[in-house]
Amino acid sequence: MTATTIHTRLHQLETMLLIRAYEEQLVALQRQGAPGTCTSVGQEACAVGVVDALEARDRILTNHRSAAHLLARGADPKRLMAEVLGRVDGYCGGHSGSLHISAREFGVLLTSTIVGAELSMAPGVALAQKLGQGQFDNGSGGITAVFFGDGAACEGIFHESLNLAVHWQLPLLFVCENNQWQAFVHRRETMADEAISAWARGHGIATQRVDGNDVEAVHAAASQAVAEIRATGQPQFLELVTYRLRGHFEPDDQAYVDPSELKHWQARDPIHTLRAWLLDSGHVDVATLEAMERRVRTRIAEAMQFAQASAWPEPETLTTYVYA
Amino acid sequence: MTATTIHTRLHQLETMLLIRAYEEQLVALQRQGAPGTCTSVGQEACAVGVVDALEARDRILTNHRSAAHLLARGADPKRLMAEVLGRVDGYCGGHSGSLHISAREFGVLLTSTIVGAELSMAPGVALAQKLGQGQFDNGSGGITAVFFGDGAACEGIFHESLNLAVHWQLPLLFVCENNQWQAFVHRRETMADEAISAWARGHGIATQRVDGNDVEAVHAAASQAVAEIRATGQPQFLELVTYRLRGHFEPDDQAYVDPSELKHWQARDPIHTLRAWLLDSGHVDVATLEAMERRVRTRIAEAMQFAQASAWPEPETLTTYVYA
Amino acid sequence: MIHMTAADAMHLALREEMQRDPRVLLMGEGVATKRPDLVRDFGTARVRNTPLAEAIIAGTAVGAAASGLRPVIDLLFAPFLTYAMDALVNSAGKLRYLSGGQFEFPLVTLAMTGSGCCVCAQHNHNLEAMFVHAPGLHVVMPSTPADFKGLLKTAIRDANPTLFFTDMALLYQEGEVPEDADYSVPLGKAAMRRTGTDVTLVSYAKTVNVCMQAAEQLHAQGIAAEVIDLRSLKPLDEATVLQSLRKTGRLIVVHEASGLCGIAAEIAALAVSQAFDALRAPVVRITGPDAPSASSWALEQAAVPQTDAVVRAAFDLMQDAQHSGVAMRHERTAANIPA
Amino acid sequence: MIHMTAADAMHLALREEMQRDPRVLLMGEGVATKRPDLVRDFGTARVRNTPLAEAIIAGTAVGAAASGLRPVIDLLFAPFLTYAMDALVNSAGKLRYLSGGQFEFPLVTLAMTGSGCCVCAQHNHNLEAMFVHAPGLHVVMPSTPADFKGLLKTAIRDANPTLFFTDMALLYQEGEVPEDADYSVPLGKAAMRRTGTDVTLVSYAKTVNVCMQAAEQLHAQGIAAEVIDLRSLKPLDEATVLQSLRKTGRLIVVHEASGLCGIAAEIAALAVSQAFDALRAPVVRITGPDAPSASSWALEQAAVPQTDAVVRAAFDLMQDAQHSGVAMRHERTAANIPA
Ligand SMILES: Cc1ncc(C[n+]2csc(CCOP(=O)(O)OP(=O)(O)O)c2C)c(N)n1
Ligand SMILES: Cc1ncc(C[n+]2csc(CCOP(=O)(O)OP(=O)(O)O)c2C)c(N)n1
Ligand SMILES: [Mg+2]
Ligand SMILES: [Mg+2]
Repeated sequence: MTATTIHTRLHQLETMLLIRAYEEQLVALQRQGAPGTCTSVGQEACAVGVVDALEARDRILTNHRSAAHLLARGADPKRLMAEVLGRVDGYCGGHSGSLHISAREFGVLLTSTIVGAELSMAPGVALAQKLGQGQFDNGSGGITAVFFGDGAACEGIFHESLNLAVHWQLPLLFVCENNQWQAFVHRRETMADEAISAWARGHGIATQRVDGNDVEAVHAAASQAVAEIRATGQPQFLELVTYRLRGHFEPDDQAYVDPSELKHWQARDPIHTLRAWLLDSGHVDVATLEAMERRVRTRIAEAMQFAQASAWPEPETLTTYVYA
Repeated sequence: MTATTIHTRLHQLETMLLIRAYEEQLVALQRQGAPGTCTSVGQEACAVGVVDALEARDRILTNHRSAAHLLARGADPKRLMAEVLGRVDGYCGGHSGSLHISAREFGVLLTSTIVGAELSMAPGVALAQKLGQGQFDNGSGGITAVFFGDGAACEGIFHESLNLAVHWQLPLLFVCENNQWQAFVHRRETMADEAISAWARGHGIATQRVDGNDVEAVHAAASQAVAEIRATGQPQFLELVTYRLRGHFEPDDQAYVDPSELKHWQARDPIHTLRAWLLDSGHVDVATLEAMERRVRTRIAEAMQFAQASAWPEPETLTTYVYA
Repeated sequence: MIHMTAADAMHLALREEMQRDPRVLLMGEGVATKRPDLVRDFGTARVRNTPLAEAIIAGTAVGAAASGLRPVIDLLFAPFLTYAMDALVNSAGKLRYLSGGQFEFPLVTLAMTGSGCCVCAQHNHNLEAMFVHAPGLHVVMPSTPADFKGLLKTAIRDANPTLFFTDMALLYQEGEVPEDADYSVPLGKAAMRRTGTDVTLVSYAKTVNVCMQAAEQLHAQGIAAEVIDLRSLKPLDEATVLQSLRKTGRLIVVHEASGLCGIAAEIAALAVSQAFDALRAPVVRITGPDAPSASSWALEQAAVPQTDAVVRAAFDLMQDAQHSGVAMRHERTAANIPA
Repeated sequence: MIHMTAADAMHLALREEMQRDPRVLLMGEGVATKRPDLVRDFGTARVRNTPLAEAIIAGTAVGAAASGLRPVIDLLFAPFLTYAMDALVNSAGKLRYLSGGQFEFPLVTLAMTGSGCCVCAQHNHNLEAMFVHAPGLHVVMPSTPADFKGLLKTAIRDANPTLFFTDMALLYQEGEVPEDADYSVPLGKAAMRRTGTDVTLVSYAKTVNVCMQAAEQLHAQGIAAEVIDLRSLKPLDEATVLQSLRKTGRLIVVHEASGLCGIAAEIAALAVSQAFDALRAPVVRITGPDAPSASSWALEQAAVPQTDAVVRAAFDLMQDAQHSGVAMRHERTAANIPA
C-alpha cells in the first residue's frame, strides 16, 4: 500500500464526508420548511470513485440525485445550497432548485429530473466532443459520463441511448447506480433480473459490474473504462451495485422498506467501510479523521450561512432566461 | 412427407399468393392515384407461418405493413381494399385507410402506424387475457401476437414492452420481422449487431431466430413458441430474418437499395421457394398451382370491384366515432 | 357528507369504483406501495406497481382498455406525460375513430401539477391545454374535495380516455364529500361557485380560490362577481359561461397555466364569437407567464395569478364600461410584480 | 429570384446554412438517404441517418446544442413528435431557464403535417399549438417557398429551439425564392398578403391560400378583405393583427388545426382583450374539427376549411355590423358539409 494510495483514499473519504454532511444538512433544512431533496446518502462511493477518474475536459450529466456528483466534481457547497434554497447566488440563480442543477464551469451540464432525460441528452454531448466542433468543447478529446439509476434503465430511452452510443461510437461512459430503489418501488418489482448489465451486454457494449460501496473498486473500474473510451472511441458501461440508505425524497419515512435489507446495507455504509479501512491500514489515526470531519462540518456550516444570507431572485427576473 | 403436410403447404401457398396479388393490386391502384401503401411483398411467409400457428381466441396487433397479417387471419380482401380506398365498406368505415386497419371480428386489434405503438399496446391486451376479466376476452386462455419490424426494435418502447412482458409474465408473442430496412435506412445504419434477438436475450426471454422466408421454419418456430406461452404463461420472442422486396411505401423507386443485395433476396422469394418445393415434392402438379393462381386473381378482381363500387363515407360522419 | 382532503376523496373514489366494477385496474410507479389497503382488498392483480416507464404504462392501459378493462394509471407529475404522449394522443385519442368505432378506450390518467411546492418545471407544468387541443380525450381538473371524488368516479365510468389533473396544492385541502357511492359529477358541467351580476370570473383548480377571494374583496367594494369553476375542461361547459356573460357582460379568465393557446384563450374566443353582443368590456386573461416554473419560492409565487390582480382587473373593467379603449395587457402574468 | 418548390427552398436553406456555419448538423431517419448531395458536400459526420428512435434523435440534438452545435433534426411527421416530447418540451424548452441561462439550445426540429395526402391521423395532426403553449420554444409554419427558405434559415440561426412545421401539400407548390444566401425572414413578423379595409382574414400555412381565394371572391362582391399570413406562430406578430383589426373591425381566423385551444383561439383572445373597441362583429374561427384526420378522401376534404366557408363568414360579418346578436357557431368545422 503506497503513500499515494493512502493519500488518495483520504481525499476520497473527505469528499464522501462532505457529501454526507451536505445531504444531512439539507435533510435538517427540509424539516424546517425548505424544499425537499433526493439525497445520495449511501451512494457517495459511486460519485467519488467515478468523478475522480475524470478530467477537467470531460463532461458530466446527472439527475435528481446529483449533489454527490457535483460535490465530487468540486462544486462549491455554498452555491449548491443557495440553489437548493432558491437564492440568487445558486449555480442557476435559484431557478433550478435541487433537481436540475448544472454548473457549466465544472462541465456538469444538462441535469434533468425527468428520469431518463440525462440518457437522452448524453449522446449529443459526446457527439459534440467527438466532432470537436462545439464552441464549448473545441475538440479537447474529452469524454462524457452520464449518471443514472436502475429506474432510468427501465425507461425506453435507455435502450435508444445505448444503441446510438454504440452504433455511433461515442465517447460516452454510462454509469448506472443500481441502488435497488426506484422511488417507492423496489427494483425487484420492476425487472426480472437483478442486474442492469444484462441489458447493456445485449448491446455489445463493454460492461463492468462492481460493488458501488467500495470506492476503490469503483475508481479502478471507472479509470479503466475511461482509459478504454479514450483509446478506442467506444462507449463503456459501468453498473455500480449500491443502496439508497435514506428515503426517495425528504421527507420519507421508508415505511415500505424491508428493515432487514436496510440493515444489511447500513452495515456496508461506504463511508464507514472506508474509514475503518484507513484506520486498519495503520497509516491514519483517529485524530486525522476527526480533524477531517471538523473541516467538513465547517464548510457545510459556512455554506448554510452563505445560502441563507443570499438574496431571493427579484420577481422581475421571472421570465429572464426563457428565450435567448 | 405426409399428405397433411402437402395440404398445409398448399394452403399456405394460396394465402401467400393472395397476399402478393392483393399488394400488387394496390401498387397498380396507387399508380392510378389511390393512396400509397406499405406492401409486405417478400414477407408473406412470416405472416402466414405465424398466423397459422394461432387460434381464434388469440389476438393480433400489427403495424403499417399489416395486409399480410390481416389476410392470413382470414380478413376479406374486399373490405380491406374498400378500407384502403377510403370507402364506407372498409373494416373501419374508411377512417383508417391502409395504415391502421383493425378488424375486431378476427381479433386483429389496435393496428398503429406509429412505429412501436403496437409494442406499447400489446402488453395491455395480453394482460386482459391473463386476467380473464376483459369483456372482449372472457378468460379464454388466448395469447397475443404482436408483429413489428427491426425499426420498431430501435424505439425505446421495445425495451419497455419486453421488460413488462417478461416481468409480468404476459402471454405475449413478440414477432420481429427483420426485413433489413427501416423506411429509407438500412438496418446496418441503425444498429451494431445484425440480429434483434441479442437485445431480446438481454431480457431473458426465450428467443428464436429463423429464416423468415421459409414458411415451414416460421410455422414450426411459431407453433413451438405459442405452445410454450400457453404452457408457461411466459412471453416468447421470434425474430424472422427476411427482406422487404419492394420500396418502403408506394411509390418508391428503391434507388437507394444495393442492387446485389436485392438480387440476393429476390432469389430467395418465399413464394417461389415454396412453389418450387411443392413441385419438387412430386405431389403437386403445375395445373393445380395454376388453378390456385386463377382463384386468387379472381378474388382480387372481385375485391377491386367491390371496393370501387363502395360508397364514400358521408361527410356528416366526419366526427362520428371520435367520442363514445 | 364526510370531511376529508382531496387526496382522501380521490382514494375513496378509486376504492368505490374498484369495488363496483371488477374491470377497474390501478397501475403506476408506486400505486401499490402508496395504497396498501387497495392491494389488500383488491389484490396485486388489480393494483400494480409498474416499472419506471410511462410510455409502456400508458400503452398497456390503452391495450387493456381496448380489451374491456378499465385501467386507471397514475403517471405522477404532469411533465412525465410527455413520455406517454404517443399512447395518449395517437393511440387513446385516435384509435377509436380510426377503427371506425370498433374499440373504446375507457382509461383514466392521473397527473399532478401546480405551484406551491417549489418542485420546478419538470414536476410542475400546467399542460392540460395540450390535451384539450388533442382530439378524442376528456380532460378534468377539479378544485374541491367533493369534485375530486365525483369527477374521478365519472372519469372511471366514462367510455373515453380521460386526463385527470390534480393541482398539487389542493390535495391536502379539506372539504365536505358526499359519502354516497353513487355520487358522481357529470363531465362537461361547470360549477357556479358564486353568483353576481357585474363581472364573470372563470377559472379552474387552485385559482378558483383566487377568484373566490377576489369576489369577496370586490363585494366589499360594491362589485358583484360571478365565479365559475370549469372543472371539466373538455367537454367544456360553454353554455354556463355564455349565460353568465350575457348577464354580466364582463369576463376575466384566470388560470395558472400559461396563456398562449391556453384555456383562457379558448374561453375568450368563445365569448367573442358567441356572446359578442353581450360583451361590455375587453376580456382579460390572467394567467401564468410564458416561462417554465422556477424552483425558487420567490419566482414561483411571482408566476401565480394573485387575488389582487383579479380585483384590479375587475375594477378596470367596470371603469372601462364605455369601451374607453385602454389597451389592456392580455396576459397579466406575474401579476404581483409591480408593472 | 429562382422559381422553385418549397421542398427545394428548404433544401437550399439547409445547404446554405451548412455552408455558412460548420456547427450546423443534420440528423434524422433517412436524411442522408434523401439528401445525398449534402452528404457529398458536408460529409457523413454532419449529415447523419439515425436509428428509428425519435426520442434519442431529439435528445441528442438537445445535448449537441447545449455543447455548441446547431443541429437540425427531421422527425418526419408531426404525430411522431409525441415520442420526442420530453426532449423538446422538458429539455429544450426548459433547461435554458432552469440553468439560469448557462446553456442555449439552438436546434431546429422539422415535421410535416396537413391534409391533402390521405395519410390519416397518425401522420397528419396539426399540433403546432401544443408547442406554442409550451414555454421556451419558437414555432414557425410557412406558406410560400420564399418563406420556407427564409424562415428555415432564421430558425437555424436562432439561439432558441424552433419547431419548423411543413404543411405537406405545400411542399411541391412553386414560387419565387431569393437566391441571396443572406436572405432570411425574421421570426415574429407576419406577412400581409393582401390589404383590405372590411375584414381581416388571419391564417398560416396551407389555409393562407384558402383566405387568398376567399378574398378574391369577396373582392368581386365588393368586400375588401385583408389577408395576414402569421407564418411565425411563436413569437406571434400581435401588432400586425391588431393594426389590421383596428382598420377593419372584423376578424376571421382560419386554420386546419382543430379549434380548441388552437392558434385561432389565441388570436381571438388577443383581439377581444386588446382591440375590443375596434371590433365591430363577432370573431369567427374556421378550423378543423375536434376529430382525428381520417384517411378517406371524402372525410379528409370535409375536415379542411374551405374557401366558401370563409366567404360566407365574411358576408355574415358584414351583415352583422349592428351586432345583430346572431350567435355564430364558433367552430365552422367541416364547413363544406351542409349544416
Ligand atoms: C419520467 C419520470 N418518471 C417518474 C419520475 C419520479 N421519480 C423521480 S426519481 C424516481 C426514481 C428513479 O429511480 P432511479 O432511476 O433508480 O434513481 P434513484 O432515485 O434510485 O437514484 C422517480 C420514479 C420522474 N422524475 N421522471
Ligand atoms: C414513430 C414513427 N417514426 C417514423 C415513422 C415513419 N416510418 C414508417 S414505417 C418506417 C420504417 C419502419 O421500419 P420497421 O419497423 O423495420 O418496419 P418495416 O417498415 O421494415 O416493416 C418508418 C421510419 C413512423 N411511422 N412512426
Ligand atoms: Mg434506483
Ligand atoms: Mg424493417
